[in-house]
Amino acid sequence: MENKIRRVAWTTLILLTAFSFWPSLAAAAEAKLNAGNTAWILTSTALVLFMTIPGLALFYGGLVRSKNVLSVLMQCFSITCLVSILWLAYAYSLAFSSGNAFVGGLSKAFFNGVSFGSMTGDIPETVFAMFQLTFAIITPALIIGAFAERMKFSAMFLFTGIWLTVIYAPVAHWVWGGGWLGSMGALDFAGGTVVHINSGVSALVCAIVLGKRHGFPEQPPSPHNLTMTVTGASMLWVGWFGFNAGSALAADGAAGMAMLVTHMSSAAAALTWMFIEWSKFGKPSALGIVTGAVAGLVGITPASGFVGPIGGLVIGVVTGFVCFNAVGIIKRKFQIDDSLDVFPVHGVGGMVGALLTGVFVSSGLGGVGLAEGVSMGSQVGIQIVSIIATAVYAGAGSFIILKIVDAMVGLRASAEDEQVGLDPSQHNESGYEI
Amino acid sequence: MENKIRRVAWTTLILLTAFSFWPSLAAAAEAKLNAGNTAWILTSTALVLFMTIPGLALFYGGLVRSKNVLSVLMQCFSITCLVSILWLAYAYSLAFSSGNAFVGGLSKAFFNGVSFGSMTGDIPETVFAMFQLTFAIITPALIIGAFAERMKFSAMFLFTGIWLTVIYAPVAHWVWGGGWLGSMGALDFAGGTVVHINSGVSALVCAIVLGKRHGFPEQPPSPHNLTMTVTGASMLWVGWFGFNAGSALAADGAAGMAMLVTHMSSAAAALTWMFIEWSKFGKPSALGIVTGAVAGLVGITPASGFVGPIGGLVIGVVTGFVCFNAVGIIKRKFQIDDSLDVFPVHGVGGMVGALLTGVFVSSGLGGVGLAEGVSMGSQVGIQIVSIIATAVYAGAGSFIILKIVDAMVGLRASAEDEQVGLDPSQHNESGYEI
Amino acid sequence: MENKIRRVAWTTLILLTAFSFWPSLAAAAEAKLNAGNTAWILTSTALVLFMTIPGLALFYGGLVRSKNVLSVLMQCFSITCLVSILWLAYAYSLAFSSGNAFVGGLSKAFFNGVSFGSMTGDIPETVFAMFQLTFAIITPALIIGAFAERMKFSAMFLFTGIWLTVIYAPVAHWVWGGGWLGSMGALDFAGGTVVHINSGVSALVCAIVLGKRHGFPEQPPSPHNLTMTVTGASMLWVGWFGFNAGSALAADGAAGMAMLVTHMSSAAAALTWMFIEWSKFGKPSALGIVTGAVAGLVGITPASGFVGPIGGLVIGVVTGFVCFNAVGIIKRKFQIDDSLDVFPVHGVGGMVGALLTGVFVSSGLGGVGLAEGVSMGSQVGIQIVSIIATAVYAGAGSFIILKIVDAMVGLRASAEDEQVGLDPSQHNESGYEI
Amino acid sequence: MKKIIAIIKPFKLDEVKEALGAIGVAGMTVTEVKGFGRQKGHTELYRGSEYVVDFLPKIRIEILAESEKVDAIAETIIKAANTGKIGDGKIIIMPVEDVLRIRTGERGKDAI
Amino acid sequence: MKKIIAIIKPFKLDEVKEALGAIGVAGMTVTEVKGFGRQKGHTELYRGSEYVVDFLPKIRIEILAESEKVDAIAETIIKAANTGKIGDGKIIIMPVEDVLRIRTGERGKDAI
Amino acid sequence: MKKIIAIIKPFKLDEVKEALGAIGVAGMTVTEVKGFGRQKGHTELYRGSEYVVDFLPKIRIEILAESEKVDAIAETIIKAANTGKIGDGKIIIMPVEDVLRIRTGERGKDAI
Ligand SMILES: Nc1ncnc2c1ncn2[C@@H]1O[C@H](COP(=O)(O)OP(=O)(O)O)[C@@H](O)[C@H]1O
Ligand SMILES: Nc1ncnc2c1ncn2[C@@H]1O[C@H](COP(=O)(O)OP(=O)(O)O)[C@@H](O)[C@H]1O
Ligand SMILES: Nc1ncnc2c1ncn2[C@@H]1O[C@H](COP(=O)(O)OP(=O)(O)O)[C@@H](O)[C@H]1O
Repeated sequence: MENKIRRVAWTTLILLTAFSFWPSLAAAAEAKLNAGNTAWILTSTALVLFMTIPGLALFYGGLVRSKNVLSVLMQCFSITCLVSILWLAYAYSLAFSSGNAFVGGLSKAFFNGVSFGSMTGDIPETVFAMFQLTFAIITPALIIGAFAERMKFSAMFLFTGIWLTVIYAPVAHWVWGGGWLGSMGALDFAGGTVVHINSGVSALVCAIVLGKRHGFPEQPPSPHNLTMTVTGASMLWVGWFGFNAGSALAADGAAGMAMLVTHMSSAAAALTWMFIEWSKFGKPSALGIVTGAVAGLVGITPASGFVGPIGGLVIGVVTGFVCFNAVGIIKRKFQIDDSLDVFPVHGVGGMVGALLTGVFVSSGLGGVGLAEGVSMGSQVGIQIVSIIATAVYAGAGSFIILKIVDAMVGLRASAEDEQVGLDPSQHNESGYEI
Repeated sequence: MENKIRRVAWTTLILLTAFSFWPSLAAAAEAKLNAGNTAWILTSTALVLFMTIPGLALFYGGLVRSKNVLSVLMQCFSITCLVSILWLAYAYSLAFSSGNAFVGGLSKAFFNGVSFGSMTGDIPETVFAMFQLTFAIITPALIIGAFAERMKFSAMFLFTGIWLTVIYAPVAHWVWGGGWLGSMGALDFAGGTVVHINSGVSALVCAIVLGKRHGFPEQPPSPHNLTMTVTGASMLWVGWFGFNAGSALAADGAAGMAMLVTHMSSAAAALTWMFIEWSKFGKPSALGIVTGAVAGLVGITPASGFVGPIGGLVIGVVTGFVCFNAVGIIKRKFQIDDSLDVFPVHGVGGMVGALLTGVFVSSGLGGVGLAEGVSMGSQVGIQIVSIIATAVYAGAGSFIILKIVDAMVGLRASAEDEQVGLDPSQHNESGYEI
Repeated sequence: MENKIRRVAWTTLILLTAFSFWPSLAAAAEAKLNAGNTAWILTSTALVLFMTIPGLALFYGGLVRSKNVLSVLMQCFSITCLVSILWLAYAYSLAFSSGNAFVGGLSKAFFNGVSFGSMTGDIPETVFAMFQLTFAIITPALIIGAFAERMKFSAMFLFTGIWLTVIYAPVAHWVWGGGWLGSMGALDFAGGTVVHINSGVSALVCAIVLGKRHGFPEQPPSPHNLTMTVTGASMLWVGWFGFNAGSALAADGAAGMAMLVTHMSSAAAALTWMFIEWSKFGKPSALGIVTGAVAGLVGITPASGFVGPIGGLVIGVVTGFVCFNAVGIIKRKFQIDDSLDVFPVHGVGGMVGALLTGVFVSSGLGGVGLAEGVSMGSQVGIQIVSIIATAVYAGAGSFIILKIVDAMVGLRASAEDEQVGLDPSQHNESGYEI
Repeated sequence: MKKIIAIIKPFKLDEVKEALGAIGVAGMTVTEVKGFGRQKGHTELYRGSEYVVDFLPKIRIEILAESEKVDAIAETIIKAANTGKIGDGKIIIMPVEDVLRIRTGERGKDAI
Repeated sequence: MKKIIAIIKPFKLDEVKEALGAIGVAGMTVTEVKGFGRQKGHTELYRGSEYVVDFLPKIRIEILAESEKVDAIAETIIKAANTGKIGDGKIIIMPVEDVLRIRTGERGKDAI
Repeated sequence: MKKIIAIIKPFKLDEVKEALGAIGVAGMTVTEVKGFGRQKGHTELYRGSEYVVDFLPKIRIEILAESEKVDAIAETIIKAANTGKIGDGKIIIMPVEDVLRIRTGERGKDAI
């Protein structure tokens, strides 16, 4: 039984890769549409879009001061729009059409050849492309947490456009589009490298290049509305079911197990964070528990289709613990003003998860099992290569993009604009008039 | 391939019409239930209800002053309840049971004959009826934006009940229930005429008949909570996936393409609006981008199952551009106090979309293709007829209903009630005590 | 036709019971996976989790004073996490594995034997277990409304853990896991007894044992943000589609009818509450209509898969009416400070629904029909037994648990902590800094 | 130099502001406050019960003015804010020892 | 005619209001403010770090009263608002030159 | 005994607070207010139209101080809150008759 499932999982992976390589062929084959699987991926697409707008927008928006809340919401929303149009124009093609080991081609630019009848596996290609788009949206949206409250809107917009093109699309191709990491056997079920390490490391570089906010680190952080943040975190959790269980591209046992381990990892990481705070400060906080939950969701992302319940539990506990400490190290030790802790939560959490995926995929630990002839050691090795490759590429690439954007329009809002707030200074608006 | 899809789309349309005409027969035929399709329409129903409560309620609620926020939420919520009960009692029957070209009959009043086993195509009739109900809910709920901050609750409630009965149910029948517009070949996949033109024109009439709010247009508008509005707009976007892709009544390639073009139109219209503001005022606003997104969603609604990616893109850009200008014309040129711009966004957006559907349905432009023997010119002609018919019927009908309701209970809250706010004056409550 | 459906419904019930009894056997049988059904239950799981976080959290959070809002959100969130881990560890096993008539065994502790390929009926067991987990989460989360604004976080946390173990898991086993109530023929489609009576009666006991808040009943209640409450109620409504229609464990006619009657009951109860207020006080309130809607959702829960549209309508009206009066009786007559009215809405609403299920299940009234050889009288008798058994067990059990927790850590926050607010005193945080 | 505090009904703010502008009052500082007085609080509904809420939302306007303008200002406010109904509010006139403009350091009436 | 300003802890508002009502104080105006003083701000948690928040929420009550009632009012407030712990707040007594009732135009003590 | 009211730009609060702390001002009470003056309100966008919003967010600081410290305090505030741009705000100095500490009942300068 387990064996069969493992085979199914691997076959899916291979098929997916194959379809991405020879998409016209795939369409030609006219695999029979599975309405159940299609229904679930349509739903998952809605869930993952929901993660960014309004989920992430609220999660982040509540953490900034009220004079900057609209700027955060606006950044999430405009990234959603911009990435969608670029996806249509060429980014989907770069990520998922046939190309080389590094990047896809332009054969599907402007969704050329993607018609009502095109299929990816047993779901319509339109559904696959939309589902993947929601991942391409949330990844740059995660980065904005690093430069919140001080980046110019124009710079953010330019950065996102370039970043999607030269960082996201290739990295997605490496792992899921038939590129070298996938071929090497790197396991990333739902985006530990592509989404979280990618955005987390880029975020760190952004935070360093943009520099600290006025008042950091003397002034205490002042989240203006934690109810908004808890609401956003809850939406992220629910939406993540689509993110991870949707990545099975089917409504089956793999999807079910992915949802289960996703949920358990989140719960475990949240409680881990809560108990650390409780024992360290005598009180557990709402922001703490939701941050832990998000960390747990990040950690399980690469592993979600590969590990069993115990794997989910352990990954949650470990990610919660490591991310808790990472936040402190970045903020207090290195005094880097990664405003909303994107690197310690997404970057570090993604790395922990990618590593542990190599361990808990083992059937002895309840996972689907390692591929034929691959030892745990070599799988972990492959995972490390994929972590390093993604981190280096994203980090160096983001640095160069930031320099280019700086030269073009300037990265930072003026000191006065920052002090008055980005809402009035960048958008001529204010969040509240209550 | 394209041909096959086109045939499927048309057959679906015809079948749908047929089933509405002879529902008992349809039930008798006992088409085999497709669980995948049913799963997707169950989900879509949840998504579309989510659009009204809380989506639209928040979108609108954030735009009014805080003393009126609960009145907006309450109106959305009570419309949801009232329309549901009327739907059960007779409105579903009027819209979707066998009748004449103008309106259905009462054979399904109180869901007579709708049992656990009744089918509409390959989904349960209960699911079809629930899905359609969520459309009947959001349509009058859209109208409240026109008379926000000044209409009596009792008048709003009465107006909605009568409007649903004599405007919505017949117009839905015309287009989707076997009525004359559908028979004529008018294309309205998900409600450009039935939902958006219908509500938009009625809204305009409401705004004119009720007259301006105290202080219009001298006082600047004062949205009390734009974070609420952005949240609501995000929910509308996500929910619209159910609205448009659900209108395929299946989890298939048509649904996938509908979701794709819906998303692209929204993104394109949002960016269009943003860039107009940016170039005109030097700054893009959060309210602007979300308003553009909603306009794009409206524009693609009638076209969603008929056009391809490029159609979606173009419809988005055009709708964004036209609606941006329409808002200014209504508000500044004609000085009509359509409080939350229902007509320029939904009415005008729906008209643009309905028109362009007749163009981009063409297979040459990536659509499913025009029906056999129908030229683009004649299809556009049919679309124009459907726009005019709906607009005239909704406009004249709404005017008469308003006059009747005015005679019965009076339309406007007293000047003092308006000044104090509708929350305390109509509901003995206040939104915030923070 | 009706007959067939009735058979299907009963068979489902029986199968479900059977599968719970002999799960390994069920897995061995390897029923063919139905992707459509699986898609819908995956979706339903997301919807029901969404009910607790953020739905219920916002619904409750808006009703407390702003100094306590995070404590409510935090309680909902931490219950979600705690219950999930206990579910994984042993609670799923206690509720749904083979055992005796009173409680299941530990054969599935730590999801032992629940693998990628395990099935429950035609959906993966992981999906079934996750779906059921979301019910186990919301039930104790409902209780917190009773002791809001005054219970220590530590006490709440301990109480929840013990309560889940000794109250929820057994009662779920009684009804759905192969226990004595299910065997007796008690009808509870989606949790009238297991969820609502169970939590409602426990809530009442909590309110009594903890005692009144400072200022009750002289000080008027002061919900700090009714927009939050209306938002939460809307999310509850939408999520409840997953709760009730998901309980069909399939995307079929039973699910469709369950969604329909759920919606109609909610709408009917909401309007009932609204009209009572309107006639009694001259004005209908937003809080009133949403409270009515929730009452209607509670009332239909046990009945949802068994009754037809008219049953839904009547159950809604009756529940709305009874709950309205119950709130007054508890608060003003008995002066019990059940802060957010958990007992009168969930306890009483659940009882009304459980009773009426025995009536409207009758095929003469549009239901699926009584089981062979069972008269309406005897079915109502069985329903009464299940109500009393659940109420007595939950009430007495909760009382004992509270006494134990009191001895361990003390139940109530100190008077000063209560006055300052639970947010600063329990969590070192404050909700808003606007 | 005096300070005039006016406590008015919220919806009268715009009218008062305009009326003051018309007589050349260039500046003011406004605070949202809650008022308690003879005007009875409104009733609020809460799940089938009515409660009286004591406090009413009011607007507090603070105006610095030269002594000789005080009467005109008070009169103007009364005219603009008056509805004739209980709860219209109060005007308070208080002595001020000095005023400074932060931007320039100017003192006294030059600072207003 | 005096103006009394009391800065108190928020949860004491109801008690103060009632106590003042008992001695016949019919009206007051209340503002939510943030206080800074000897009472140390509380610590807040933020993702694994503790921060001290300087400002504490306080309630500011403004009461107009005839001069002879001032002492009784101050005493009443002290009694009702006192917890004995640091941060209980202050009472400030200030001179007032005149008071007007907007509704009637009445001046002086008739206006209170 | 005097009361000093300073109306400043919101983002200057921290600097003012610190500067005052440095000269030994131990307490203050802060209110969020809206200001209206020579500084023109900013424009806001609303669906393709620009509107001028008259009122600007300001911070109002209330400080009780012994008379002899008033000048130092005013000077300190001016230094810290000054940006040289219009709208920097005002400082108002008002007489106070008495101050009481609620916790202890102390009066006068002991109460500050
Ligand atoms: N003694 C007082 N001290 C301070 N403020 C007062 C006093 N009396 C009334 N007010 C303020 O004036 C407002 C209006 O007073 P009220 O007695 O209700 O009516 P009126 O203004 O018609 O006399 C109150 O809401 C309160 O804000
Ligand atoms: N010099 C001052 N000027 C204005 N307000 C003050 C002053 N000192 C204290 N306050 C106000 O009084 C409150 C309580 O003062 P604090 O020094 O903390 O304790 P206590 O009232 O016991 O002396 C402060 O939070 C602040 O609002
Ligand atoms: N006459 C006045 N009375 C009370 N407050 C005033 C007055 N004039 C100005 N203010 C307050 O001071 C703030 C700044 O005043 P403004 O005239 O804009 O610039 P400046 O401080 O440079 O003179 C205003 O926003 C308002 O809050």
